[in-house]
Amino acid sequence: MQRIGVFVCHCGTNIAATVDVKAVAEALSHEPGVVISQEYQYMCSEAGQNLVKDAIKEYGLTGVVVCSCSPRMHENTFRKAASSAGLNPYLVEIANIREQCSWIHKDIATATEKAVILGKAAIAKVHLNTPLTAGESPVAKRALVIGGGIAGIQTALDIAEAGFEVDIVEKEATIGGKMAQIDKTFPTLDCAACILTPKMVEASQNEKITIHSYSEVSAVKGFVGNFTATIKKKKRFVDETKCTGCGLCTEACPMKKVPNAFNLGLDNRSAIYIPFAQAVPKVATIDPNYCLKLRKGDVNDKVCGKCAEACTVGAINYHQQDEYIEQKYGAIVVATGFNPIKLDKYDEFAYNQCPDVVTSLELERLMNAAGPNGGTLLRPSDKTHPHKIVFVQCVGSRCDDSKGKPYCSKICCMYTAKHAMLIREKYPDTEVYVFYIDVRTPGKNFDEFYRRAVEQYNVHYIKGMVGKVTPKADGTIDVQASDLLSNEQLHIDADMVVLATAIEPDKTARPLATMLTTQMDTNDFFTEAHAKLRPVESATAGIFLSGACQGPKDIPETVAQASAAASKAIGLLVKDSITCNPCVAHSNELMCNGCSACEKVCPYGAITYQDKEFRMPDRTTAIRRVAGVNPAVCQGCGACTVACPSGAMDLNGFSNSQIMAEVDAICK
Amino acid sequence: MNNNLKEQVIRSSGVNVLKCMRCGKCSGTCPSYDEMEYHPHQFVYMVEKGDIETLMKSESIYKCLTCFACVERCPRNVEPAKVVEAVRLAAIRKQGNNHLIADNIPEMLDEDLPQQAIVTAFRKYTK
Amino acid sequence: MQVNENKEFQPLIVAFCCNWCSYAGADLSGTNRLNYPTNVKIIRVPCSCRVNPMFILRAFQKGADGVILCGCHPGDCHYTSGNYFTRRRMTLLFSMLDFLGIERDRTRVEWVSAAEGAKFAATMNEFTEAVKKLGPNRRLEDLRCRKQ
Amino acid sequence: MQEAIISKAKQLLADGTVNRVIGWKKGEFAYDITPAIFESAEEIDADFVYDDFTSANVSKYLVKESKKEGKILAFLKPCDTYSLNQLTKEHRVNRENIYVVGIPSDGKLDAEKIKAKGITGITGVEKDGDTLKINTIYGEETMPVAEAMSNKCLSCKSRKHVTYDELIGEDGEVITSDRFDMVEKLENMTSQERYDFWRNELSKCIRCNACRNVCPACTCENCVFNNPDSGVENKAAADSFEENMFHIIRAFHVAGRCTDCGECSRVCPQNIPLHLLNRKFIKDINSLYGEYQAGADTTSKAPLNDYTQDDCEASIVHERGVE
Repeated sequence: MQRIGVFVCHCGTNIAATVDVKAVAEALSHEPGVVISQEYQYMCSEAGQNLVKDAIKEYGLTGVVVCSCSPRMHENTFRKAASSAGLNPYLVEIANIREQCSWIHKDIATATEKAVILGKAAIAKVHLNTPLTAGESPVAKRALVIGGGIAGIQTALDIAEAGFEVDIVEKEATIGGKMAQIDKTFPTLDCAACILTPKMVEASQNEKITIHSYSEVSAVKGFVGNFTATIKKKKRFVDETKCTGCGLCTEACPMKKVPNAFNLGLDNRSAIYIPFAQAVPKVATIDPNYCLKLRKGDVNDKVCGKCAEACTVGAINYHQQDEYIEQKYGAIVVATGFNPIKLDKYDEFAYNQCPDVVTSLELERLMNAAGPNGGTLLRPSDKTHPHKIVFVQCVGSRCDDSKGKPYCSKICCMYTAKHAMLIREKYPDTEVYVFYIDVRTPGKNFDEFYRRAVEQYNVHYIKGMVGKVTPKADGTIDVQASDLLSNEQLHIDADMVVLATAIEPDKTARPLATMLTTQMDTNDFFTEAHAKLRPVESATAGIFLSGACQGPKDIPETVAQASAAASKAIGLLVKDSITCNPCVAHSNELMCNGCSACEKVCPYGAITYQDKEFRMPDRTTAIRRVAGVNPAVCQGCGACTVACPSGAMDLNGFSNSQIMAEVDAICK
Repeated sequence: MNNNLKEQVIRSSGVNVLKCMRCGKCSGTCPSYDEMEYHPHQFVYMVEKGDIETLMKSESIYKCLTCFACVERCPRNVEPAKVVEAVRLAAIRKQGNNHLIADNIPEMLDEDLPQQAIVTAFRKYTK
Repeated sequence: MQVNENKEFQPLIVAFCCNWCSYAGADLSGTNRLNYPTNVKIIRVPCSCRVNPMFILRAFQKGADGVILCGCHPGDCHYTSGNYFTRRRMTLLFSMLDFLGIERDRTRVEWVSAAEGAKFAATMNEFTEAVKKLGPNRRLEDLRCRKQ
Repeated sequence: MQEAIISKAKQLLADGTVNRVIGWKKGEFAYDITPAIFESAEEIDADFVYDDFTSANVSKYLVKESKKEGKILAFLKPCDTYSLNQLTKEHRVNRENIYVVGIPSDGKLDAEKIKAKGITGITGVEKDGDTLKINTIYGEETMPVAEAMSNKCLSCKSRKHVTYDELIGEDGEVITSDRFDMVEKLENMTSQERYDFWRNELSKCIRCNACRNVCPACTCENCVFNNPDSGVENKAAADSFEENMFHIIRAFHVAGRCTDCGECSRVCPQNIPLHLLNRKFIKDINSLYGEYQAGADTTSKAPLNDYTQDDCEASIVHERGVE
């Protein structure tokens, strides 16, 4: 038999002025199971709490109903009080008679009547409450960072700094990402390599950080604090532990006509390569699509083998295979970054027809000292100095068509101003035109930077869009555009055209999101748990977001988010175990159909199936597929309980029968 | 400002002028730009403002080649050429003349010719 | 509920509110002292997607005259996607009730954020008025549950 | 057709492909054909029937049968294959244990419709073009085939088998049907008219549960209406609300999963047009969330377990034309 205590709070006059609290306490004292019904000035005060505690002990209460302010206010207070008096905290229910009764109603009679009904509903519910225990789940003290760009590096460094092991998984042969390809950074114009490469070295030298370059995450299982990831180390045909990065092999390699991916194909490299001088790890990799030996298919053939001959440490291994590593992690940070979109669909900009029409990232390489021209800006077609350069903004950004992206890529306005300024600084004889729709420069020192380009460097900013780019026989490029402010159509004979290409999330992001059961928007950017208040967490516990995988970002924003993601991950890793919310779903295996409806609506991937043997009513045994909920992953939304046709899924703390009881009590 | 005309133009063109982000790519791409008093982007903007009569009076509506370059390249799918065509239609309707002579149609037909081009040509030149 | 000719009909309205947005929104309208009728009784659920159509039918069975379901705005769900499922489920359920000849205005879904105390109160006022106009729920009630 | 099916059944039993066959046998009368399991050629020769009255969809029986030892052979009409596919998708049957032979169906007859013409003592029927010859103990009668066709076949949606291991005869196509006409007619009534229509229909309900028991989507291990903890358990129709509640919940539970096989209405002893409730959901789903045919495949997400960010709001119901 239930023994329920009811405690009605006056909240000074907050409740008592509009609700006759004595009458409420009196009315509720006649409800079934109620053994004591009291009212008091301030239930949340120490004296008030003691009233509850004493009653629990004295009457041996099995349930407590507090008629007071919103449960969002003091539910925890009363749960703790109950707990300290030896009653399971989840046997406490709150009837909200302040925010949802006394404060909104004026008539004492009707407000009191409503307060009694709310109290009855809480009593009806508490009859069905069951003691719940918050489970604990251990935390693996290791973090996985997916992506080794500036976002991943910064996150890894911060986590390692806090004393935790971190693994970086990078799909390319070196970490560094897009920032390594950038020449200078806005708005300070310092060299990207000068600030990035020390961080790369720091990461490689940090004992807590393990870098898996040329690797991919191939599977992730588990849940917060307890993920298991499988990392595929792709075969690079070079033993990482032996290679010293001396570069003798790259010189020896006879196959020198491989498009250099690091320089975006603007020059060539050898089939065995180190992406760039400061690569981390500085280890050679053989590109099997170009290597004369590997391309043949039979490595035992006596073809070439020059790199193995040149290597003084015997690091070359033509027989190397993909390697799989399985590792446990407590937290995962996604930092998969971005790429410029493909421009195949934009015929009007002649990107595929004319080598002198380049993307902004290609321009970075063309201007970089380690780039194809050693830092001198030359036209890719004839290696002459360009005297007139046209920049086109918003190529593929802010589009509402099938070709481009609907969002603003955010970084283009600033890097174009940077490019324009750098060119005017280095080559004052070069005229620079920028066609823009809007110049967007929110950010510290950003607008000042753009104004300097106009005022100090005399860059011609023209409001209007380029309509057509036509390469001409004399090697120049006709740029046809509108100047909206002077209301005329312009034709500019340019030597080079630079397209501020929209950026999009890396292609690896979507399969990864599926693996991690995190959510993505329609543009394949990862969705944060809350747009305003939880911007670096994914909705899936234990998965954090860093950098441009969550949305277009410049370097300072990326680094800020990287550190924020790191601190969230650290906050998780410092715990030995995490307390789980006990109000989670559970499946009644006897009723479960195994139909997978619940699994399909679970936003957290908390539901899994297994085949279990059951004794059937006719005394035979049968194998049935039944759902199980992982309480550490479930967040207790209840979507599954409604998707379940048989009613096998139910939610602790908000069970079907509890809510029905409330409905009944209110409608009685 | 003539709301009736504006509605008519918007309805007959099927264009949502509010999608325009004023980038001017249509005008940047237009081969008849210099012939036109009002340019493609202005058509869109003026229709949005409801200033249709000015456009109807302008020669510009007959200068558009209906080459659809602006439709092809508009990043916002606004389709300015359809707006121009709709204004042209509004002007022709107002003149109360029916330039379509049914008897002439069969000769003009050609499998490869887009139907819109025939209709446009009639509206423009048969007077 | 008996309709007394001397007294205005007072409908019974059950409001299911999700804990994170709408329940907080209801609290806010209380904090701001924004009045709405006592007819409305709120039941707290973790997410609007916890509301089983059976709860709504049960409320009607037991004598509720209107049922309103409040959740976070689409896209703002605390559990990221719960209210999207709610939206589909309730659209279909309400459409079915309409198909069976149950008055449409007895059911409603409204998205109320934790900041929209004023919207919560306004919605409840409006909804109560609409249900009041319809009169008592006769078409979907269980006569055995009627108050004597 | 019956000969071809029988010989196929015997062949597959003989070569060991299957150890059981689910088919049909005669009941009390010539027209009440009932599903049955056969384990030998002798049993098949004795009882197996496939004729114009063979309507019953056997896919639901496979929930239990496919979990038993050995493979079972099932003969499925096009509409039945949708049910089986849906059950496969929901992991309710073990598809590997089922050998499906798709059989064509040109529409089944409804004995009630024949009897309504005053024709009784039916011993057999024969289709002759558009005319139906009916043998009765009182002699031969005729009537147009179309008038004897069962309702579910009159609004047939597909003659295509969506899953099979083997086919007898040619496969058909998905066809356009007028199956939503009646739903639309009801939608265009006033709220009061709809209420009156359904009160009239649903008040006939005797809560025999036949609709639930025959429904291939209703295969729950423990139905909510049998579960004392569900809060909706009830056995008999005691009040107008009971029938409403039962049929609304049942329709909602199968929404997005109902293949529109029409069995619920076929078996209803009170002739309540229960399929209209399911079709209303199907029609709504098609118009609000895009065309969806449950059972057409085994991979797509059911509409109620799916969403898009720009789904319509529930208020769309309030904005619709007729009140």
